Parts: sequence; structure tokens; C-alpha cells
Amino acid sequence: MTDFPFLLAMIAVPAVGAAVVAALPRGSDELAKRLALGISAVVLLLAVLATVAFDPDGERFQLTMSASWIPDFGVDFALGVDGIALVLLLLVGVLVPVVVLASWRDTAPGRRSMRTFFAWVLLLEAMMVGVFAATDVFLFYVFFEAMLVPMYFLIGSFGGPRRQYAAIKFFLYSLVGGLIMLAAVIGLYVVSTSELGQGTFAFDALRQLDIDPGVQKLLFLGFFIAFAIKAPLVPFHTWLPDAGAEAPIGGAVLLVGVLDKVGTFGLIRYCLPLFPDAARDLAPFVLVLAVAGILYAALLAMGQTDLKRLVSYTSIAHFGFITLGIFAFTTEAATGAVLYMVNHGIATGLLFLVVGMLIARGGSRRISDYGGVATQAPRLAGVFLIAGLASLALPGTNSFVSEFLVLVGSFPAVPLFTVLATLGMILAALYVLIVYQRTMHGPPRGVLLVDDGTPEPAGTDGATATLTAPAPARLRVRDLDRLEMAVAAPMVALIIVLGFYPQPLIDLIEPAVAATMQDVGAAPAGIAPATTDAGGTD
Amino acid sequence: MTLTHYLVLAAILFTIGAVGVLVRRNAIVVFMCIELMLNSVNLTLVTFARAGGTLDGQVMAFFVMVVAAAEVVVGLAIIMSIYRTRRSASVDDANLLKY
Amino acid sequence: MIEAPDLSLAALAPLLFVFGAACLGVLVEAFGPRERRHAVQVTLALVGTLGGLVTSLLLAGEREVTAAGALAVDGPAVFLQATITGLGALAILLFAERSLDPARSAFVAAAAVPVGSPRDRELMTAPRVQTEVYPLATFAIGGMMLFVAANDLLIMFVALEVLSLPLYLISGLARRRRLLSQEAAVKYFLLGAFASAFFLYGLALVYGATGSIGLADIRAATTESGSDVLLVLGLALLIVGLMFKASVAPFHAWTPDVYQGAPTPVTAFMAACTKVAAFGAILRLLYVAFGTSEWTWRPLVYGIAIISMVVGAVLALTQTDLKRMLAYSSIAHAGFLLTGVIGLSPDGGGSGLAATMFYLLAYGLTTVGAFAVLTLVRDGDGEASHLSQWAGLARRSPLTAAVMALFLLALAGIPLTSGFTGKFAVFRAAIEDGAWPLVVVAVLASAVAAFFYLRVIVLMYFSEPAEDGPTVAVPGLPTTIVLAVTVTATLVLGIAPGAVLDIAEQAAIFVG
Amino acid sequence: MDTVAADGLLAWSWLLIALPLAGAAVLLLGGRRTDRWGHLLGTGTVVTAFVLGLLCTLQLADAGGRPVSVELWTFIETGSLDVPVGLLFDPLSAVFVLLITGVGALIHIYSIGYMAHDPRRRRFFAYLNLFVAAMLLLVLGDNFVVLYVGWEGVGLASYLLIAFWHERPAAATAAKKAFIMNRVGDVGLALAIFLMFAQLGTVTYDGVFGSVGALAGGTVTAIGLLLLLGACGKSGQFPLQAWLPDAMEGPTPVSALIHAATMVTAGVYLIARSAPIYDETPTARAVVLAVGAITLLIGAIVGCAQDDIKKVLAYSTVSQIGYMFLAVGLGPAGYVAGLAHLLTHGFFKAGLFLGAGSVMHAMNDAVDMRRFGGLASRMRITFVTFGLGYLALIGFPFLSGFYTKDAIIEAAFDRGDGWGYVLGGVAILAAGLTAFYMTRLMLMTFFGRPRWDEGVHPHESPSVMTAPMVLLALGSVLAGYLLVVAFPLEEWLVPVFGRPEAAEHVVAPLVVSALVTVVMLLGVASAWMFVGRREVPVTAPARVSPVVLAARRALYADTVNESLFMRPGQWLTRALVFLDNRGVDGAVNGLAAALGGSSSRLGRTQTGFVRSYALGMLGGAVVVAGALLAVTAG
Repeated sequence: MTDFPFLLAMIAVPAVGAAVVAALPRGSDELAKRLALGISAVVLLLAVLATVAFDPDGERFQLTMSASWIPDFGVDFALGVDGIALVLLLLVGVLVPVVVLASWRDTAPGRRSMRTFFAWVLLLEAMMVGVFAATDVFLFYVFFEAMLVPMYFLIGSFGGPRRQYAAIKFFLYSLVGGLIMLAAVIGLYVVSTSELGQGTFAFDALRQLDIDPGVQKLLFLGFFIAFAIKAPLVPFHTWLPDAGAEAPIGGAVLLVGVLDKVGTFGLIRYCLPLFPDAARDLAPFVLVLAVAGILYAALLAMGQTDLKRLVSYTSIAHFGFITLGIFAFTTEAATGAVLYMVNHGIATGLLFLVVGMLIARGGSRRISDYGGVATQAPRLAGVFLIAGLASLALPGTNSFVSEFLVLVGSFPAVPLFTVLATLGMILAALYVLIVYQRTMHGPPRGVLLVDDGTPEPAGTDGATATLTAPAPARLRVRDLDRLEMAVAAPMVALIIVLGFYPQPLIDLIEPAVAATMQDVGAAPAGIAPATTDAGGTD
Repeated sequence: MTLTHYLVLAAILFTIGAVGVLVRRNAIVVFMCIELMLNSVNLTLVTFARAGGTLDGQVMAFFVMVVAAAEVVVGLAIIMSIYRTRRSASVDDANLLKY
Repeated sequence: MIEAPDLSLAALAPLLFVFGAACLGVLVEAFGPRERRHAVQVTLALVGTLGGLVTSLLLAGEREVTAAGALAVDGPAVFLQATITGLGALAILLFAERSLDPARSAFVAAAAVPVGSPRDRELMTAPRVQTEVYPLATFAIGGMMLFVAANDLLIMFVALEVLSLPLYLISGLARRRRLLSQEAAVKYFLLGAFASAFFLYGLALVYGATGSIGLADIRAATTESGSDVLLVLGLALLIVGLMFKASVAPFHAWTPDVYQGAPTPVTAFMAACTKVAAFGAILRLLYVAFGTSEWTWRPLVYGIAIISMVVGAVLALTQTDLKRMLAYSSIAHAGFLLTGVIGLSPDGGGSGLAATMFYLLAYGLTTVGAFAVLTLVRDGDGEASHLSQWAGLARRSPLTAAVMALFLLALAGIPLTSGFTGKFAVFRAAIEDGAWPLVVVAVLASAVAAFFYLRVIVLMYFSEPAEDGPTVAVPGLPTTIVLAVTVTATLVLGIAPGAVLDIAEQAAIFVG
Repeated sequence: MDTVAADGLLAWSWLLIALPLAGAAVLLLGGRRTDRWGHLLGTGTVVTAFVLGLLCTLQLADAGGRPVSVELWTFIETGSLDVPVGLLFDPLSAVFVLLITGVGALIHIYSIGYMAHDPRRRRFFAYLNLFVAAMLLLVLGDNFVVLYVGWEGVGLASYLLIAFWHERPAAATAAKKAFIMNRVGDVGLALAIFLMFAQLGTVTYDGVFGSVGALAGGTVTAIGLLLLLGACGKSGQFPLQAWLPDAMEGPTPVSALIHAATMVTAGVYLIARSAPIYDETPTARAVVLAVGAITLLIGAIVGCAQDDIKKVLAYSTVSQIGYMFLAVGLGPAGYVAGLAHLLTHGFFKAGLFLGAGSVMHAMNDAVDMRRFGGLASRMRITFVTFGLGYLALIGFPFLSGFYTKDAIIEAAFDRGDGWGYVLGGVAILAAGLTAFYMTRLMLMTFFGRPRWDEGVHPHESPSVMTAPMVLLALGSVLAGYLLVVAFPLEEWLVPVFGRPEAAEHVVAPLVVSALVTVVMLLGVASAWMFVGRREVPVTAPARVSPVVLAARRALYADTVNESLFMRPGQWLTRALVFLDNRGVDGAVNGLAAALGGSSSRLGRTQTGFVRSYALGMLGGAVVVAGALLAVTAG
């Protein structure tokens, strides 16, 4: 079973699929989306099978395969996953079909051809799988950069009014980071050349190098800046609100749900094991960025007037938590951080989806254009609330587990930062509940208001005339229909199941994280905090 | 009168040519200035040949002359064609392509 | 009784092929029947260049100095000759394209006829075409091949002129917008002549300083006698002359004007082949003749590289004409190439040489392709090279837009395209030589550069097409071939560059 | 006392949580097809849970109250952190299980009538079920993390129920306020958990209580204070009391169940549960005392000036929970007293709220007591049950409040030191105030001339509503006697708190009781003086003493919150948004603009004149030559 090249298949299937979908004749959007759904479902299946084949307590990297690619540069096409990458692959596998399903309706006749849209999504999936599965730094870099292209076209061709600006901004930000990283990658290669005789990009070989601290710092920064832009961390974040706001919902979900995870994934997969000394020395600064991001972005989220920008800012705050967890250098926190990546993908993904459903009804992204939706679209409101609660990490939702782990794990190592970060819990509650109250609660108002006496379309819950506030004003708003429920249901289910029974994922993640922590030379947290004090506080 | 004098003279000629290129407007004159530069080089070559006691330099001078001649042919052709269009040989008039 | 100098015809086969074809072309021009001339000329030029390509490929691994030490047929020479002939053949194909322009050719019917005269107007639409361009171009190609193989300064100078003079002429032969074309010719000619004068004076000074013009002898002289003022001045002037051809800032001023004014196929030819040739000469000069006194010119090249990258990238930001934009981008690329030159260790080893050569190949192919696409997008009076006219091109012709996007991404150096492999190679070479600050500047510059490439993609894909926008002509066979070749090359060199890198690696040894 | 694994029925005690949870799930997922029978299902689950809880308690009693644990599954296990999902069924949690399921069941029944006409009744019962489940998880969890899960779970349920009529802006806002202020407390609880893990490496009750003694005093105090912060948030104690009165925007059964009987007493539970920790830290205990004392005064004072019947009861709740905090703050001496008062309060306050709900039901949901009056004759049952609850609350002799409140006051005096007298005094004073405002409420509502709006025709509520009121009224009469005299709670809780040494009374209980009764009667009398004798104005008099004004404004709690947190927060947010757009993003865009500008400026050098190009080249040549010479020379 394990000798089946799962990872290669997970890259090849969507890539080929993308080509096929793109090659379909004009006007075959219906076929295109069915095809896309099928292909992404296959990838999901492969991901699940790969998880079955994966042995958490076995080798660090499993399902490996390697083929020489560019011998002159010592580049191999080497794939393999540890627990960290595996759970992220599962996330990709889950999100893409959902996204395809969520874009089902966009293939209306007269609209812009969605054939290319699905092709780009599938290509993006292939790239994302590649970036997580690569065990060769060069290969990782190639996917890391190439990933930009499909997302660039997704934003630029299918996005909102300011999509050109957003697309270019997204691309340039990432490219700048990527190019700086390129310099560092080459530097790493040169170092390996001087140490091992001939240069290599193999992650495992590079991990063994001992690099002079000064050089380490430079290389670390090279990688870190790229990942900090990708994640994004304050102050490299301003591209995300634009991109997130202008991207089509499907694109936004993949952008914030998966693409940005590459940043945090890179931090824990590359920055820590490859440059342990630099990571330890610079941890305080990173932690400052992380905590600043948590509070700063949360406050900004409260100040937003645009639904999608708001969600983007909440994500920035969450990335702060993830980074805190990674750079606290304790197994608990780092495990929590990785789990957070998955959970955030699901929770924020759902939040984007439901926001998109609301926008699809109102045709406006402005928060102030909505009000009292819950009175006539209880299912919509319900899903919105669940997504929101997951985003504020309410116990019982998946995010709680990860946020709790991050904080409880970081506290022994960096108490001060953790306390500050914990205040983020309050801010999170604020920004979620404020937007929820403004859009869902209160008397009906906004763009959905029925000004003329037209009867509202069917499908709404009859729950408008309450014995308390007989509101004469009514909204013309459909409640979630079958398709939309089908989109939301799996996410909601995941949120709750993982909220109460996260252990399977943790069991996958922990060994890999523990190994990483050994690379950095950090012990698990717990009774003896002194051992893991990353110098954050004093 | 030592060899240095010749070299200096050649340098001066070269400079004159270069300056001429900068200050003169008429394409023909500009081109002649360039020819002057080439010829100053010839002088230099010959001088060095003399100094080195070999003939290479002199041979090179011949090469240069031939090349210069070819250049003249091409150059005048081009200048002529644009002159016939614009009725002016001023290099400053040819100024459509910029920025 | 003078014994003839040793002359290994085998080693010179490529040159002979090309020059032979060129001379025959002249004869055909003189005696061939007009109506069949075009076909014959094209075939001749293609046979010549392709023959040159094949023979130079056969010469792979050849390392000898021949023609009384005047020519060095070694790895780099052969590799670059192959590159030049290959790119040259592609350019010739572009020259030969007749189906795009209703006037059946990109070249003027009779260059001597004044612009705007009645005769000119009537010729404008006449089926008559110029065929001198083919022998001229072939001569230029021959000159370039000579340029990269020249093992003494005089040959280098002669080659310089042999490649330049035809270029001056054919850049003035545009069928449309003749005024611009002629202006380009004049500027190119005057500045070119000016530059070669500098080169020549440099030659003289070096000769004076070392008593010889053979690169090997110069190397010997510099190694033992060190470097006196004459030598250094000479080197400086030689560098100026070569940098001019390579359109490196601050000697780039002619590039945008000439690229814009010249007929697009010629621009493609210059952008690709001239760069290859010029860098070939630069590499040879610096590493064969002055390899041992590397420390003298290294800081200079370092600085020039930075200037060139920054000037090219920044100036291109605000261009509105595609040809002009590509011209500035070629200046920036010259800077990137110089980072490769920096990454070359004194003994001519190191990965710099191979990297630079690979970059030249990749860049040349991509550029030819990009200009080829440019020739397809036309409106009433010829090519529509203004950016605004490209808005929404993807709706009109998805394929054209996709191909152009690929080339632009390659020029921007996005992974899985040849541009990335090239950038990676030269940056690696530079960092191996400890020049990481230069590389940091380079990556920032390429980030800036990425902006204007992206802007074109944005226009093509994300903007609504203008109603009176240009039409996309259906390429004829020649252009189709060119596009097919360049697209494939751009992808192959990006996805599986191993083989070519190997070849470059093995070729990367000068015969000293 | 060490715990044993569960057997028999206790092994099924997880059903206590599962049943209501399943009910909620069915009702929420079932959609409109469950509208017809949804409320019955909801009530059924809780009643069943009550029965089950009763049986479990009996089995526990047979086992001599020996704590029983039920391990369910591993919640989180990584590194040195191990969080199981386990239940702990000991006398303390048993008491709460009975209170929650018992009162819960009654209020479910009541709601069937109260919400009969609400089209969203099904969802109402779903939320109630959800609340019961979460609350049971809170009191049954065997470690702090599970407690935390329940803790925020009840917060969610309370949010949903306060905002049940969410088209009312007031309700929506109140719900948000409640959740936020609770979250502030939750942060404290969370930090306490982090600290436990950091210092003790465990978060289970056994682990923490077992080794807390070994900790440095400072750490223990920190843990205690952080726990207290959490308790204050949940129980509406000073300084986080402001949300509780607003929470009255929710339907009245919610106010009765969540914001009177059960959820708001979770804080007391937390502190009682954490007794081993507080036993180690007098400092934290002192703070608990202070909080309790301050809160019970605030509640009592503000309660005197409110005209909204539910607000009066709400502040009364705040004040009564203050009593409980005061009690548990006293340490071993007070735990039982506090819990006893918690139980009796659960009965009579729930009863009072249900009565108030019945009144509102009759008055078309009016809440302004100034527009009530003379309802005694129209609503007999309501009047009687409400009256009994009232007597119990003000501590009328031999009703439940009398026993439990006196116990607390005695315990306060028994501290012996000066603080003991201060606290006792405060408690007694508050007892007087309680008597005052409750009497005022009674007078304004049930006596005097009717001051109803036109179109109001008061009528007794249906029996489905009155029956629970009657039962609760019985509870409020008897509970005190049963818990203190008949089946002493003290005995029952011995397994948890151990047997406290018999305190020597500094003030004889009889004296205390007498004193309390006198003060209480004074309060009643003064209420009669101020309210009963004269006509009640239909609109509140504008010109009143600053004290009354302050009391009406809830002692400016909201004003403080707004000016201290809300406004600065909003200002900060606006400032940051500006900074982010202009500053951070502006910098990037500025850089881009700068590049573009320099590009066009640099482009000017490309003049198009051959000669200037030549000049450029010449200059370049000179520079190159110069550079090379410089290198070689230097």
C-alpha cells in the first residue's frame, strides 16, 4: 500500500485535470465543474488513503519518492510527508471540493467563462500539494513561487472591482519575499557545497549542516521575510485585506485557508530545523511581531466596514497565534500551532463561504448594508454564527483546541507574550459578535429590504412576526438552500467533531513537531519552564 | 621629437574628434569627426609599431582604414536616405524617438 | 617564401558556412531573377545559418587555436556560435514572414525612395519586397560568430564591424513608420561608430602596453608585468566598446530608440543575437586576456551590473510602448548577465561562465519569441505596440495572450520557465563568489522588473478590450515555427534544463 | 477523599449531559418538522435527566458520598499535557446536578406555556437544552479544561437566549455585552489554567488539588485571583456585574433559569470546587470576601431605585450572589452556608422570576412597575407564590432565606476579628435593603390602585405556568429548613469539604437572627413609609436626590465601562485603521509611487538627441577609465 506514489498522484491528478478542464470547448462550464468536483474528490480520497498508509510513529518522512531533476544544481524531485505536511494535505483535499461546490452557481450562462476558473483551481491544488510535499528545498521554492500564478489569475480574472490592483499587489508582495528567499536558498546551497563537498537541496542533508551563526541569521531572515509576507505577519500584511476582499469567494477560501499556511508551514518546516541558532536568537523579535499582530489585527478587524476585509484581518490575528505557537519552542505550543493551521483553514474557510453567500444575496460587501438577516434566514445566520464562534475559538469548536494548546504551551516558555496574546481572546469575541449583531440581529434593514410590497421569495423561515417586535419591514432574502447547505455542512461537521475529538490529528502531528523541536534543541514545556525559556520575556 | 609626442598628438586628435561628435549638428560632420578619431588611432598604432619595432601596428592601420572605408559607405548611405526625407542633415532633427 | 598559417578548416566550418551563404546571397541579389529572389534568399540564409548551427554542434568539445592564433575554437566559442546561428535562423524566419502585413513584408520595398513621396506610397502596397536584408543579416550573423571566437583584438574589431554595419542598415529598412526606422538607423550608426572608435583606441593602447594584440600574449604580459596605466586605459576603452554592443547602462542610451524604431524582426534579431555575441566577446576579453588581473576590473563590472539592473528596471516602469519596454528590460537583463560574469573565478572556471552562457541562450529564445508575438498584434498601420492597445487581448485571442504571458513570466523569472533557471544559475555563481550583496540588489531589481511584465498580463487578461482595438493576425508558417520553437524552449529550459546545463557546463572552458 | 471508578447507574451519568445535548441537536437540526412536538422533547430530556440525576445521587448516598469518576475519552494529549474528558460525580456536583435539572425541568414546563405563541418556540427549547447540557458539563467535569468548556458553553447558551428576540436592538446588545464581559472573566480562568499547567503540569482536579500545597504562596494567590476573575465574570460580581441586569432582555424563563438559579452561581461553584486552592491563600480569600461584600451592597442599593420589575430582581440576584461569595470567601466555615444559600436562592429567585413572568404575561409584557398595581386580586396564584418567594428572599423567619442567609452572617461574625464585624454589618445592612426593595416591588405590583395602560386586562396564567410556580414556592418555603435542619447539607458535603471544626460563636446565633429580623422589618416598614402609604407616580419623578439618581444609574457602572474601555477602544480602533491604511499600506504604495516618479524623471535623460547620448557614453567612458585607474592605483 505504502509503495503507491500517493504524493506524486496528488500532484499529477489535479495538474492533468486542470489541463483537461482548460482544454474543454467553450460553453462547457457544466461539464467543467462536474469534472473539477470529481478530480478534487479523487485527490481528497488519495489524501485520506495516504493518511491511512502513514505511520505516525515511523520515519520522519514517509511516502517518500525521489528522482534526480537538475543534477547540475543537485536538485531532486523529492517528495515526502511528515505529520505536519500530511494534515495540511488533508486540509487541501477537503477545501478544494468545497470551493468547487461553492462556485457551482457561478457558471451561469452569460457570466464570464468559469471553465478557466476551475482549471486554475485544480492547478493551484496541484501546486499546493507540491509545496507541502516537497522535501527538496529547491522543489519547495519552485512550487512556492509557481503557486502565485494560478492565484494571481483567480484574483485578477474573477475578482471584485479593484481586482487588478489586488492581484498585482498580491503577486508583487509574494514575489519580493520569494526572491529574497531565493537568494537565501542559493546561499544555503552554497554553504552546503562548501560543507559537504557538493551542493544539495535535500532537506534532510541540509538539516545536518552546522552553519556559522552570522550566516545563519542572514539565511534565516531570507526565509523568514518570505514566510512573514506569505503568512502574513504584521507589518507585511497589507496585501491580504485587498487580496482577500477582491478575490472571488472560492479564491479567498483557498488563499486564506491554504495558501497563507505555506508561510507558517515554512516557518516550522524550514526556519526552525535549518537555522536553529538563528531561530532561537531572533525568536524574541518574531514573538513581538506575532503578538503585535494578534492585537493589532484584531483591533483593525473591528474597524472594518467591509465584510471580506474583516475576515482577512481576523486571519492575520490568527496567524499571530500560529507564529506565537511555533516560536515558543515547546512541543505543546507547536503542535497547537500546526493544528491551528488546519482548524483556521476550516473555520475561516467557512466564514468566507458564508460571508460570500450573504454577499451573493445582498450584492454588497459593506457591513452596514445588512441587518436583521437572522429574522428571515435563520440557517444562514446559524452557519454564520458557528463560523464566527469557531473564529473566536469557543470551546466545542475546533479552533479552541488549537488556540488553547498554543497558549497553554507558550505560557511556560514566554509568559508575558502569552498573557498579551490571551487578551486577543476578548478582542476576537468583540469583532465576531459586533459584525454578527450588525448583520444578523436588529430590525431588518439594508440592501435586502423589500421597499415595494413584493412578496419575499419562498424558502425563508416563517419566523419573522414575533410576538415581541412585529416588524413591518421585511427582507427579500433566501435562506440557505440544499446546495449551500451541502457546502457548509461538511465544514460545520468538521468544526464540531474536531472540537471534541482532536486527538487523531494531534497524534499525527506530534511526532513531527517533537522532531522539529529537537532540531531547535527545545524540550517540551510543562513543570520545568526554565528549560524552554526562549528569552522572550526577560 | 620623441614617440611620446606622436602619442600625445594622437590623443589630442582623438579628443578633438570626440568633442566634435558632441558639438557638431550636421550628421556628415559628426561622421567626419568619428573618422578623425579612427585616424588618430591609426597614428597611435603606427607609433607603437615603430616603438615596438614590429610591423603589426602598421598592418593594423591598414585594417582600420579598410573598415573605416566600409563604415563610410554604410554611413553615408544611411545619412543620405534620411536627408532626402527630411531635407536636413542635422542630427538634432532626428528626434522622434525619446523617453 | 612565406608558409601559409595553419588553418583548420574543420574548426572554421561554421563560419565558412555562414559567410559562404552570405556571399552567395550577394551574388543572387545581383544576378538572381527578381521574382524568385525572395524564396532563394530565404533558403540560402536558412541553409547558411542552420548549416552553421549543425556544424558548430558537430564541433562540440573542440578546443584549438587556429588561424595563426587569431581564432579560438573552444567550448564557449562553439556554444555561443551554435546559440547565435540558432537564434539567427529564427530571426531569419521572422524576416521571411509575409502573411501578416497586407503589404506582404516588414521591410521597405526600396530604401532609397524618400519617405512620403508618391513612389513611396505606391510601393507601400506593392508586392515588391526588399531581399538585401537576408545576405545582410547573414553577414551580421557571421560577424557575431567571429566575434565570440576572436582570439585577438584586431579580429575582434573587424568582427565587431562586420556584425554592426549590416545591422545599421537593416534597422533602417522598416516598411511602415519609415521615419522612425531611418532615425533609428542614424542613431545606431553614429553611436555605434563612436563606440567602435573607443574600442579601437583601447586596442591601440593595449597594443602599445603589451606589444601584442593576441589575447594569450596580453594575458602573459599582464601576469608578469602587472598593469600599467596604458594597459588599464586600454582595457577601459575596450570594455566601453563592448558594453555598448551589449547595451549595458551607462552605454545603453541607443537601445530603446533603436529597438523601437527598427523593424520588429530586426529588433528581435538584435535583442537576441547581438547580446549573445557581445557577452561572448566580453567574457573572452575579461577572462582570457585579463583573467589574471581580475581584481582591476571586478569592482567596475560589479558597479556597472548594479547600474544596469536598476536603470533598466526603473526606466521600464513607465514605458507605454511594448518594444521600448522590452528594450529597457533587455538593459536590465544585461545587468543580470553581468552578475554571472562576476561569478567567474579568475582561472575561467567556476559556474559563472556556464551560467552566463545558459542565461544568454534562455534569454535569447524568450526575447525572439516575445518580439514574434509582437508582430502578430496589428492595427491599420502596422504593429500595435502601444500598451493600451493590448487591453483585453485574452478575450480576442486567448492563445496569443497565453504565449505572450508565458514569455513575460519567463522574462520575470518565474519558476518552471527558462528565465528562472537562468536567474538561478547566475545568482548562484555570484553568491558562490561571495557577491551576495550584488544578488540582493539583483533580486530587488527583478522584483521591480516583475511589475511591468505583470502590468502587460493584467492588461491582456483583466481589462476590458477597447472596441477599436487591434486585430490579431494569424501567423504564417515561419512565425508559427518560431513561436513553437521558442515556447517549447522556454518551457523545457524551465522544467527540465538538466541536459542543456550539462552542455553549458562542459563547454565552459576557454582555451587560453 | 480519593475517587473511585464509576459502576452501576453512575457509569451512565454521562447521559445526564448527553440527553439534553441530543435534545438540542434534534431540535436544531430537525428544522420545522419538529415544531409541533419540539417543546415536549426538550422538556422530556431535562425531566429524564432530573430523574437520572436523582437516582445517581441516591446511589452516591449509598456509597457514603465517595466521589465517583467516569473517564470518557482523551480530549487533548500532547507533550506533557494530558486533558481527559472525564466526569466527577461527588456530593458537590450532585447538589448542582439536582438544582440544574430540577429547576431546569420546572422552567422548561413553565416555558411551554410562556412561549406558546412564539413562532420560534422550538429553537427556544433547543437553546434551553443546550444550556442545561453545558451547565451539567461545567459541574460534572473532572478537570479545569472540561469545566472551561462547559463554562463558555453556558456563556454561549446565555448569549443565544438573551438575544432570543434578536430583532430588538436592546436584546442583541445585551447579549453581546453579556458574552464580552463573560469573556473577560474567561480570560482569567484560562490564565489560571495556563498557570496550573506551567507550575504543576496538570489540569485535573486530583492533580492540581493534590500538589497545590507545594506551590509558592504567590503562585497560589495568583491562581486564586485569576479563578476569581473568571467567577466574577460568570456570576455578575463586581467589577463585572454590569451585564447581568441587561441580560433581563431575554425571555423571563431564561432570566429565571440562567440569570438567577443556575449559571450565575457557577462562580460560586468554581470557588467552592477550588476550595483546596483557596485554603492555601488567605490573600485571595480576602479578595473574594471584598468582592462579595461590595457586590451585595451595590446590588441592594441599586435594586432600591429600579422601576423595571425584572431589573429589581436582577440586582437582587447580584446582591444575593454577593452573599454567596462572601460566604465561600470565608473559607471552610462558609462553603456550606454559601452553597445552602445558593440552593435556596435557586428556588425562591426562580420562583420570583416566574411570578414576574406571569405578571408580564398578564400585562402584555410590560415591565414598568409604576404601571402595575392592584394585581393581587386579579392573579391569586401568582400573588401567593410570588409572595412566598418574597418572604423567603427577605429572610422572613423560618422560610428558607432566613436559615441560609443567617448562616452566612453568623459565619461572617465568627471570623472574630474586626473585619468579621464589618462584613457582618454590611451583610445585615444589605438584608435591610433587600427587605426594602422587595417590599417596594410587592407594593408597587400587587397592592395599591391599578395604574395599568388602557387595553390591559390582567388574567391569571395557564396552569402549565402556575404549577411550576407553586412547586418553586413550596421549595422556597421548605428548602431552608430541609437543608439546614432536616437533612443538613453540611453532612452531605463532608466528603468534599471535610468536617469543619465547630466554630465558637463570637455573637450568639440567636442575637444575629434577632438583629437580622429587626433590620428586615425596618426595611419593610420604610418601604411602607416611602411607597405603600402614598400614591405611586406613573412616571418616575425627575427631581430626586443624587443618591437615588446614582442608584437608578446602577451607580454609573456602565458610564465607567464606556468611558474607560468602550470609547478609548473605538478611538484606538479608528486610529489604527487610519495608521494601517495611510501608514503601513501607505508606505508601500508610497515606495511604488516613488519608483514610478524616479522612472519618469530618469526617463527625461533619454532626450532622443544623438549628441546627448554620445555625451553620456563619453562620460561613462571617462568614469570607467577613472574607476579602473583608481582601482589599480589604490
